[in-house]
Amino acid sequence: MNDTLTKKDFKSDQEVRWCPGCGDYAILNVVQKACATIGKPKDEVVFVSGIGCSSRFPYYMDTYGFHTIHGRAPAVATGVKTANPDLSVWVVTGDGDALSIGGNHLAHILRRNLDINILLFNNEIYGLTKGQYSPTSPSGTRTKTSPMGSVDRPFNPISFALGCNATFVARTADNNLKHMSTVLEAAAAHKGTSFIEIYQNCVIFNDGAFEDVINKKVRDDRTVDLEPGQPMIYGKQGDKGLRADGFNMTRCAPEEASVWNPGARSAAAAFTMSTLDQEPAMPNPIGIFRCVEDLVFEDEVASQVSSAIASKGRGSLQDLIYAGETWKIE
Amino acid sequence: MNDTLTKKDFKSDQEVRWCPGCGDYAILNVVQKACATIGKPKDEVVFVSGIGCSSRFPYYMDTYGFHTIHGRAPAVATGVKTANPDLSVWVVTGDGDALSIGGNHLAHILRRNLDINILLFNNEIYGLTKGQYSPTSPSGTRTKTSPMGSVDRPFNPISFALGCNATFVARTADNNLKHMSTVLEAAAAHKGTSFIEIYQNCVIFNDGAFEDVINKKVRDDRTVDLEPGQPMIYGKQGDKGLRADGFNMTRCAPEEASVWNPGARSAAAAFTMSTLDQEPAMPNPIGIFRCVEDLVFEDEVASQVSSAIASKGRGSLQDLIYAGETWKIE
Amino acid sequence: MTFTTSSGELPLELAETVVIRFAGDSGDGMQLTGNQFTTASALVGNDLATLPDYPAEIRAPAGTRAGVSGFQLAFSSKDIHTPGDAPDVLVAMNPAALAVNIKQLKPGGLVIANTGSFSQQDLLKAQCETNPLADGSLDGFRVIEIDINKRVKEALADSGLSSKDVQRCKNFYTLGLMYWLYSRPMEPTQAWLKEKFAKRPELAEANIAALKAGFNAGDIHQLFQGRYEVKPCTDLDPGTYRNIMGNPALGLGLIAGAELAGLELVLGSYPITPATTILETLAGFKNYGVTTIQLEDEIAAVCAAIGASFAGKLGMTTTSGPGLALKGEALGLALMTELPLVVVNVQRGGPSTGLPTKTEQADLNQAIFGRNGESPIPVLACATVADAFECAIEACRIAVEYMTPVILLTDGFIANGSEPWKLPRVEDLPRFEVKFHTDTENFLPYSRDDKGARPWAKPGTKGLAHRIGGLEKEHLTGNVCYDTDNHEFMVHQRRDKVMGIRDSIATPEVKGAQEGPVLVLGWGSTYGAITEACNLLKQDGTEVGQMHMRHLWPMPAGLEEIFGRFERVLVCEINMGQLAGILRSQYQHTEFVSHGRVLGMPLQSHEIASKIKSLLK
Amino acid sequence: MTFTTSSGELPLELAETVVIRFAGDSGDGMQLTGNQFTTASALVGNDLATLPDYPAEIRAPAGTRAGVSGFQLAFSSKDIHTPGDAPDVLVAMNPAALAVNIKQLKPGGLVIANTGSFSQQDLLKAQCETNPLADGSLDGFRVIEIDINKRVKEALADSGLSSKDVQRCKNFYTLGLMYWLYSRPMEPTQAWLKEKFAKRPELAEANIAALKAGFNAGDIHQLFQGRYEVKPCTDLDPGTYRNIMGNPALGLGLIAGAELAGLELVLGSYPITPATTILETLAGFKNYGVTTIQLEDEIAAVCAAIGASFAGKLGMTTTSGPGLALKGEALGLALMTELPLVVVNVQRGGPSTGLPTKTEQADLNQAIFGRNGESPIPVLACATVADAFECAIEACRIAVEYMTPVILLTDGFIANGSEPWKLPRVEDLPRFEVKFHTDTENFLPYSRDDKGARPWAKPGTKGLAHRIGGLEKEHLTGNVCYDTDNHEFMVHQRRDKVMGIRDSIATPEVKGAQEGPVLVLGWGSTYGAITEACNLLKQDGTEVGQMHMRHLWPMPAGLEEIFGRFERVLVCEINMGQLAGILRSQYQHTEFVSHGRVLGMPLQSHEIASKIKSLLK
Ligand SMILES: Cc1ncc(C[n+]2csc(CCOP(=O)(O)OP(=O)(O)O)c2C)c(N)n1
Ligand SMILES: Cc1ncc(C[n+]2csc(CCOP(=O)(O)OP(=O)(O)O)c2C)c(N)n1
Ligand code: SF4
Ligand code: SF4
Ligand SMILES: [Mg+2]
Ligand SMILES: [Mg+2]
Repeated sequence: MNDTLTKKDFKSDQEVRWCPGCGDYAILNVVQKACATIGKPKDEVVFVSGIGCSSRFPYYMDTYGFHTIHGRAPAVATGVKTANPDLSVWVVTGDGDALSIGGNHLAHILRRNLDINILLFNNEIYGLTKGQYSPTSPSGTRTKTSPMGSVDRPFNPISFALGCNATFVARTADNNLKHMSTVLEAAAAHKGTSFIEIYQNCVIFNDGAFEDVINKKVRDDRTVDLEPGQPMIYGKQGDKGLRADGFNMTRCAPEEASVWNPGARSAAAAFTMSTLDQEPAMPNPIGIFRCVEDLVFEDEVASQVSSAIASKGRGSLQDLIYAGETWKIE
Repeated sequence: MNDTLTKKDFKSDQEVRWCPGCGDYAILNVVQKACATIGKPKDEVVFVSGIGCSSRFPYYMDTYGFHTIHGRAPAVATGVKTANPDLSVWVVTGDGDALSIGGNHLAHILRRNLDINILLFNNEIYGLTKGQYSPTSPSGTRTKTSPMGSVDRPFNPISFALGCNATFVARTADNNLKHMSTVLEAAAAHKGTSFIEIYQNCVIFNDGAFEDVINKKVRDDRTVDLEPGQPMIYGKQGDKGLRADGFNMTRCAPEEASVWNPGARSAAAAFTMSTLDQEPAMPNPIGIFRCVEDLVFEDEVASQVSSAIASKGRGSLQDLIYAGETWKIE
Repeated sequence: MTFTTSSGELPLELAETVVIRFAGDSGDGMQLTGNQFTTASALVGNDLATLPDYPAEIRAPAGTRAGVSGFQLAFSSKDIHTPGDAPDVLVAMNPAALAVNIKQLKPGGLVIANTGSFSQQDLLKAQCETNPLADGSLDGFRVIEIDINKRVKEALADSGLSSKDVQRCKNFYTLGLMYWLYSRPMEPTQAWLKEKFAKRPELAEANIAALKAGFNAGDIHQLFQGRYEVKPCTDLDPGTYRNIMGNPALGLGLIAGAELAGLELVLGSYPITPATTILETLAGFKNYGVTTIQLEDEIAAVCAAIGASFAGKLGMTTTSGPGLALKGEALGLALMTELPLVVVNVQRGGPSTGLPTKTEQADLNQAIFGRNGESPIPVLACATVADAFECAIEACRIAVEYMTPVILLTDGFIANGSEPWKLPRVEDLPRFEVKFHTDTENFLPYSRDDKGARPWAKPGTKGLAHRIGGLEKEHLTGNVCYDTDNHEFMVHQRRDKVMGIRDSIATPEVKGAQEGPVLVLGWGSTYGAITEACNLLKQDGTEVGQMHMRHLWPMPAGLEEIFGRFERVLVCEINMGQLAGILRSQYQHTEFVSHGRVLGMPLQSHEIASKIKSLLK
Repeated sequence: MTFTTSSGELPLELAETVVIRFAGDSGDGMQLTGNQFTTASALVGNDLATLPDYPAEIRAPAGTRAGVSGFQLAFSSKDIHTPGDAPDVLVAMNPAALAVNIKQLKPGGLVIANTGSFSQQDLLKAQCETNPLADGSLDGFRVIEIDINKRVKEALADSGLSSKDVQRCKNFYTLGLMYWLYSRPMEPTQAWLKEKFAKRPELAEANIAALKAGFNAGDIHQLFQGRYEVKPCTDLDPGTYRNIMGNPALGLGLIAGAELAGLELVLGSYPITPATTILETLAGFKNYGVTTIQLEDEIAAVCAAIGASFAGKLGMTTTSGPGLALKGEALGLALMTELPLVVVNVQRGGPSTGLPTKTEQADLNQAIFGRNGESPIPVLACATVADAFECAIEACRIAVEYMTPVILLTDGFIANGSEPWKLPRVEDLPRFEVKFHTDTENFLPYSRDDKGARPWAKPGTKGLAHRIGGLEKEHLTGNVCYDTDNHEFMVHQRRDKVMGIRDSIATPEVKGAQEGPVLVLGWGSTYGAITEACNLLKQDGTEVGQMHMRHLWPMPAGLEEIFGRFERVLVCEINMGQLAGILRSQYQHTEFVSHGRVLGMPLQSHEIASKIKSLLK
């Protein structure tokens, strides 16, 4: 812990070039603050991103940064972290970058469970290419490439991550700075891949996409915060609860609410919560869906290397070349 | 229905080139039989595959066939089906083809819900490249590329498909021909993407991978068949049941077993079943995890085209070119 | 077309060609302003050419240099071919716009500066240490200062709009002023505004009021020494015209190409700058039987297109450089399975992500060579906006007549540039109707017709069930075949088929001198700049030969003979000499000199002209 | 090394070079048999070269032509360079093996046929209408018929093994026979069997018994006119040798390269034939600090390698043609971010999936040109199995000294072929230790040293936090920069850096004639065939020049001068003339003649020799 770090330490000298009003600004702010709180020296922190408005993020962090190519940030980050497990590695990506072109790399980093934090800025649109529907856009979204409405059924990023057996899965929103901080810190504390969906507003191409859920006026009633070890209670007055009932989730009085446990071995409960937003009468869960420990890829890789060295001895060039059946010609 | 079709009609003149004893033979047999039963004329059937032992499948079917490139079969099939929705389109793929290089295309075809049947031959190994661990190989699998054991956590194909909001998800095994037929016919009857994981034995590189679950001697006790509308009862004597209990699944007496409903709007129950195999005391579910109706991609695409034609009239070359603000120079 | 003006007393000068650059913040609507001026000029009957230039960010912070968006257009009473090497007039909405663009302005050119956005803070945002309007840095230019912010505010005082909305009308005030200065009609813009803001008539009104205010601002007009008229261009061929940008023109060509093949079109695509607008164009033409699928990535896009072609439609895909890189493997599948496929690559600045909104021609090598194995694919490139339409049709023709993937190259300059397009007569368009194979007698999927094309038998056809794939195919049967002689035979068959396309294409025409010291050769969007350069030389009394290549692979017959008539060939391209390199390997007896620049911009005619001159010495 | 034999009475002839091809079912263990014969021959001290040839299917149905697996080897008392154009001896375990391979056998060559597998049913499976042993189709060859099935059964009658297991020993019976015929020692194979079947000693016993039975089958031996001895090769340089295949040799070179750079190695890879065994090799060397990651696809593999290099290790990736096609976009990222990266491409038959288990050299164009934008990447190729080790080190050197991705080409023939490798002395290996940048004073991520390389500052280094990416970089600072002049400047910087590599490489040596009518030029695995061809001509009294290129991009200095000494240059490659095309574009004053074959096999020396002769006429 380096308690002298402040948010300012994580601000790079580069001019931030998002549109005025873009939700990305708020996220940048919170991440910079969270990094200071987490306290890892900034020279040991790496931000890796793909391509998209959101993926410009690393330029604005005064850490090591890699703005890679579209969709491939998880793969590059896998290389970074495996090569040097001591680094704190963050991936910043968009709904297009992560779930369209990059869906496979995201899926695989989640199953491999490297100790990396992934921030998915979900604005339900391709921002940088000027507003086409994305894999998270609701069916029927009208954009220039879908003038009569999109016909694709969207991904739910949380369900997707759980389907990949991700060990840490959470959701937060760009207008809920305190919540975002809490979630980010929990993610950083988690050993394994942390996947965080952040509802992010694109003022230019998809303004207000999440308003009906996260607007400060309605959010208490329209969202339920999944807090580890807490009963699932929500509502402005804390007057509503959620209870697991067989395969179903039902609304109930706050006293009867089930206690949320993101640490169950099976991701089934978390998955159930992830599909809740399909039910109009139900709140949209935010917070921590899942948080379990499992094998961490880079640790296993490193331990195989060190146990090979321990058992066979560190190889030398001489051993390498002069091995197997050799013979001499004189 | 063409009731004169027989299995032989679907046999091509090409020599089958799998290893003697490979599970692929059994699947080929059942698929040929199922095609005859389904009764779609063979000239209206297309098999599309990627690369792998399993992906040689189309050559052996006397239908139209396309042996494409590694991992891309779902994308090619999307083009085929969108271009001609009248065709019956099948994708044959392996665990490497579908879930390693092709994971993203698989995920997207599942969310788009084209009316295509996908058969994933899961042998938990890369067969054609001579036996490297695959994304479904259990952690610790020793192969030539993982001499000290693989360190990746595997995908569960069923969980993955459900995470992508697939509308039909099922599992069967190469040694259970009757079960496979039933599942295949249900898949063909389903309107939307049908995803079927088939446990398939690779005698050469991963012999017996599923023996402990599907061997005829143990399978009654080690698997539970998810049959729509039936209670979840299993065991040689039909003496065991499964019951949903809050977020958990518990074993119970057969009388108390929950009735399996693959048609629930939320995929949560199906997902719960998909994670059951993590519990040593629990049976491994086979059968139909999910079967729900939803928007079908190619139908929506076609209906937009026809409604555009209906509302604007079928465009002509003259209209196309001489549109917008024009002027004459004389 | 009539218009009134309150400043009739100022002299009306005739001008031949004028080049204006509008520049402001990404949020200032400069592209829109430029496009309106373009439309108005087209309707006046001028020839014109445009060059939009915007940043890779959507809306970088207001007032910064990174956020500057520009739009240059040339309009003329003569036949012109480029948006001009350097603007005559720069309209700068703020200091950043001025700072970024001033170096391109012609010596003695006119600067119209919006002083309303030149506050100390504005200067700071633009990283200007001193005020360029005051520090002498504009010496050598004519500068007209107008506080447009204030003017609009005054003009719309009674509009009832918020002051933010009022300031949004700045660009129409400016447009009005420029309409006055260059004697353009306001009606088309008024009509356009009414349609655009049909649901918010108060905004239409306000913008129209701003437009008129600019047009009628007599006191400002006095600052100018006069106004100009640019007469209709009479050099243009008679016919019906329409103003169009390159990507839409190309999109229309794809639709036409499919129609002329008697097929429906399936476009599989993934958005990428600057290709996206082709997908967007086609998505709007569903009533032409057009299907567009926006896929999860470029690989899926080309694969879906291949699947569609297999199923009997005309599969297409559109992309830009990095996307083409991703499609390489699948293109190999298309050529091995010998299915028709049209691949459009809109080149942008590279390598890697490079300069996404800038133009370049550096994907030629990739298009011709960028796949594993011996994998010949025909490549063509369009020279102008209008040519994009024709080339799209030509690409479709080659694809279906030869059962092959085809790559059509265009670039960011053509994609977003616009020009008057002389509309072709439908009956003059080539027809190449596809006949699907239906004969079940002795069906051999890899037999060949006289062009070397294999039969196209689509699924659903009775009795023709067959299987194709990416493994080497046996001659005639198409079965998987590892035989070595068959492999070599098939490699030759595929090569010969593609080389045979040369029999269906004409030798390009040489313009100007038919022999002599220099032939100037280009491909793609350099056409305009090279043409202007040759015109410049001609005015100086020097005539060189000029040739432009549409078909880059295979190269047309007859080039050897043409090259033989010149001492050397100057190859002009927006890259480091890619075509020059390929030509050298094909025509060893010719001396090729490369003029390659990679500035993210079209080539400049005067630069080409002096390069030619240097070769003539 | 001693051995006994029961057939001492037969004449023992001396042979110089013998070429044997073993052929049987994929399940018959032909690769294993071939490899054992190879090891035994290596230990005898012969020079040797091998050519495995197996189908793309794992184990196609027994007895079919599709299932035939072959292994050819040449062993010699002379210095040899190829596995031979045509075998002297064909061992055919069944009719399919005979049918597939007979056309390559030398006229008058020896066929050893296992009649035990020539039943009517076997013939049917092999699609033989008549029995080739009886129908006269083997006229012109010497045929020895042995019922190996029966022989093994007899030999192992008391082994207690199932008859299936007994039949699995057929190949060792055959091997024993061949050991006898060519006077090889059995001990190494016996030792190998004991180790391999340590857990099932009864199988080791049975196989050894079969081996000995073949070796001692006196009655069969009588069928031969004699047996042969191939003396140790004395042409080989003195030194320590080991027999090795190309892919393992290359893998060792990668490990050595990283070590010589003072770095640890991270290989990101995805299995693909014929590259997989490099990944498999490296996975076995974890105690050298080697990290291998098997990723989800080729794109992830190269991206992980790039990430590893960014983090300060030496990132590498291995693949074959279709995989390289997929990596194109990411290679652009590596070159834009100027990170070291070694990319190994093991070429196979293309295009598309093509002929996965056959060899070809048709990815050269792709390696040099297959990316968007101006994207120069150095390319080199190894000539032999032993050279694979050296080239891997050289690729590492270039990558770290110039901060650049490097593509190393090899092919299926080198990958799976083996030869005696003269082991280098560790102290003779080049060292190019990397010094990471640590100085925080004025750190400029895109400044350059005298080689044009930028500083490598790895994450974790205090005070050097910086950001890189695929957008165009500003000179020195590395900030994102859309400035046009900077773009052109950087394009030139990247080009000049790569072209500058030529200062660190030697001009290739010309062997044989130093001037004259023909220089024979090759690259990659054609080295052996070209060398043999030149030797053949020399025996005929004709000497031509021979040159082999390791560095294909940039090309070394001095070639112009060399080419100038010859009337023409014959370029031999397993493709349709790719290097010839590139050379033509680089050296316009030289006449290049292309000898390109694409048979999925190494070039044949006699064919090259006659091509040279035709040029000498
Ligand atoms: C290979 C490739 N394909 C396509 C693109 C174009 N592209 C850039 S960003 C983007 C989508 C961005 O969407 P998202 O990830 O949601 O980010 P946002 O801009 O919304 O933050 C696309 C399609 C590209 N840069 N590279
Ligand atoms: C682009 C590309 N990368 C890699 C390969 C090599 N390859 C062929 S099949 C395969 C994996 C096959 O595994 P799976 O899909 O499980 O099929 P199986 O052989 O087990 O049926 C791989 C890696 C390839 N053909 N193409
Ligand atoms: S386009 Fe949207 S997501 Fe991109 S910077 Fe602007 S507001 Fe943000
Ligand atoms: S390698 Fe395995 S999967 Fe492939 S054909 Fe043989 S047994 Fe079947
Ligand atoms: Mg987005
Ligand atoms: Mg498999």
